[in-house]
Amino acid sequence: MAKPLPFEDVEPTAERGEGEPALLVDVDGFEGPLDLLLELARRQKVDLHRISILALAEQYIAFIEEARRMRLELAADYLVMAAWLAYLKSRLLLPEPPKGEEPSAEDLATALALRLRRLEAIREVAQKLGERSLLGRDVFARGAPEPVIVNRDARYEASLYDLLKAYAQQRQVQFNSKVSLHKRNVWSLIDAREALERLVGHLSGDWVTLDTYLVEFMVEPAMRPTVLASALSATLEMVREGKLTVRQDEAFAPVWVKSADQAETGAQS
Amino acid sequence: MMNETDEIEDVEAPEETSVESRVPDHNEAIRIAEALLFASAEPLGPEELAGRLPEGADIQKILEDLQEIYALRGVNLVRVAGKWAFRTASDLSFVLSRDVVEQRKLSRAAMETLSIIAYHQPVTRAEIEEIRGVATSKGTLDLLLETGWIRLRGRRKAPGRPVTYGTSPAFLDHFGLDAIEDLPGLEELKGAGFIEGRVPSDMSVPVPSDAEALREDEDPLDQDDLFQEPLDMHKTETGETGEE
Amino acid sequence: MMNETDEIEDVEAPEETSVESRVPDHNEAIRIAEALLFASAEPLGPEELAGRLPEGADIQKILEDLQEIYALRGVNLVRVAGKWAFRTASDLSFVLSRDVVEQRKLSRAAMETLSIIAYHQPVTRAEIEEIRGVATSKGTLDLLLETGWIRLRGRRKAPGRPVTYGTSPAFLDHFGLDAIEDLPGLEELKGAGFIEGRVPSDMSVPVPSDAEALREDEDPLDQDDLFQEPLDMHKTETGETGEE
Repeated sequence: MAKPLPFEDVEPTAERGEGEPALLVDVDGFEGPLDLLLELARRQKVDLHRISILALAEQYIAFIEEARRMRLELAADYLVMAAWLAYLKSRLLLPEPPKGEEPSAEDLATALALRLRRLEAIREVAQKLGERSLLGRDVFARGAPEPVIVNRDARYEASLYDLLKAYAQQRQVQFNSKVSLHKRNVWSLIDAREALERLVGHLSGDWVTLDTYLVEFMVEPAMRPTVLASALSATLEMVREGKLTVRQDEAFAPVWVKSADQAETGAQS
Repeated sequence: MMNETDEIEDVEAPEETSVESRVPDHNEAIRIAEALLFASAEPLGPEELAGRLPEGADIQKILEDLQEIYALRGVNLVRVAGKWAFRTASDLSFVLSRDVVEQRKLSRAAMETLSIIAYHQPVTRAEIEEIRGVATSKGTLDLLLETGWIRLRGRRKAPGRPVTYGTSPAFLDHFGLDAIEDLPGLEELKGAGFIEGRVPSDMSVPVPSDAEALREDEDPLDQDDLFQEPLDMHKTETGETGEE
Repeated sequence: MMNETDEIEDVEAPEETSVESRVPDHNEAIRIAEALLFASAEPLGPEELAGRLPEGADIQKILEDLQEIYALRGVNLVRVAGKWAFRTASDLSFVLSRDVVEQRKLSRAAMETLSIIAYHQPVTRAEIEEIRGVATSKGTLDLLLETGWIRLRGRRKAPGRPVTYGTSPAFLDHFGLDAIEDLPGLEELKGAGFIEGRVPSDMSVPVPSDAEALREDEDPLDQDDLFQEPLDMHKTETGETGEE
């Protein structure tokens, strides 16, 4: 059975001429058993209307036997057709039994002949179709189409709501950022470090709460967080350097500091 | 105010279009149609043309005139798939085919399958196989779908709900057919009884039919089908679906 | 050949040359050239055509004849870069273009910029940036100019003479405002829930003004400014300019 290659790059497999016995076993050239039958029928050189199905069946069976003798691989459907034709042949040769459920041998033969004619007919129109002036083979479309230019005119959409929301949001962000910029007075880490180093100079080994010392730097109440945060950071740093000792008795309790024992009191002040 | 709106209806009336007065417009309309058709590689339908032509242009006449003007030229105006297109004259294929980059020829099996689909549509794979007496490889149908010449139509209302195949407008275009009824040898096939309408004859549905509308015995495709065959889909619909 | 080229000037004179004998071939050659030019994706040069035309065809004459045949048609044979191609007649270019109106939403950046222009006009780009806290891209202002909602007003009497922006009547029209003063003020914005939380007492929303007349601190635009904004221009004129 021919491999169903969708496209063939070569010319269709050799036209099967008559009287070339070698072709008789060239199963590869056929598109299935029906195609083979049609080819055999054509060789009877009679109108398909008057074909002898009996003769055709015998030829087909002979063909298949020859092919098998030559140990050609045959697709199952060729064998199925051979078996069916053998059955049809026997029924055609034997006297018809009285009318039963099954269709008569004559009916079966006629149906087969009809199928062959139908296949032949579609083959003919397929050929006619292929012989038409095909686009891209015989006739050609515009080679350089000039596409319709689409001028996109953007019409922008925006609602008053969107406009007001956009404005209000920006202004609100602006208010907020301005508020903090104006009011925030930051006590930087450097400030804190300097102040603490001065403090260490005054300490004489006694524990002092950090808060009491820091009060003077809290110029306004709002500065308390920044002063505390920076002072604590600076304190911890100085503890790490061994200049201060720090202690807190419990969470949220005042933080006590004193100069470390071996502290060199730094000549900063 | 209200009673003055009557005027609106009369606005279009004055143009009685006696042909005489129309001539210059007609020539201009011909030129426009000519430019549109000439510029396009794809066939254009009368509706598409109408949208671009001056109001009230006689499209039928314009197309007839254009067809006549070009009848003997190296480029002809032809009707394909119910639309119009300029195509090189078919008798000149000998000069032009040299350009063709290794045109791949459909195999006999594919050509037969395509013909069966064309003449027997809507048709199922089993019916194709019945006619050819051999199994149809998936590859053949896939390839035909890829050419854009066939399409999945729907599903037959029958056990197993097999998919039905039919041809597309691209098929008509490629084979230079105006309508599916123009298939060569169609009448002979019908006459010989080889094309049996599965639809009762009183329904006057033409056999074969490549109409968009499904037949009585067809169901629409399932949602899944649309994704199984992206190749087919993006031929018929504009993008969206078959894109991965 | 050379001394016969004089003919070119009286192309229309009844062809006296031994045309008679040449006619059938010449017409056929014209048809072939016509088909070749139609189907070719690229313009064709005389040599390329010569390779396809019947031996001894007078290419020059063929092209001249073709050009004449198509001179008044909707499609013309034109010479491009020494080669030949069919092109839609230039007076019909309009049929090959279509206007599509696309609805687009303004980006957030554009919306913010627009709102600042609306409230703070006349306002310079630097002032807009100060309020938004980010740089405003040229694209955003161009786009707003394209919408037709903002306009260049003048130039601020200040170092660098920056351009001042304001809104146009189209802005009022689009946002359904009777006058720019109808834009809600701070209290109204708060009342409507656009602004939440505390608002510092020293902050306010300006009362905008889109009056035609320039303000004290504005100079008229320079002559050049009017041509700097092609986007704005082709709103008012019909196409032509903005084509690339």
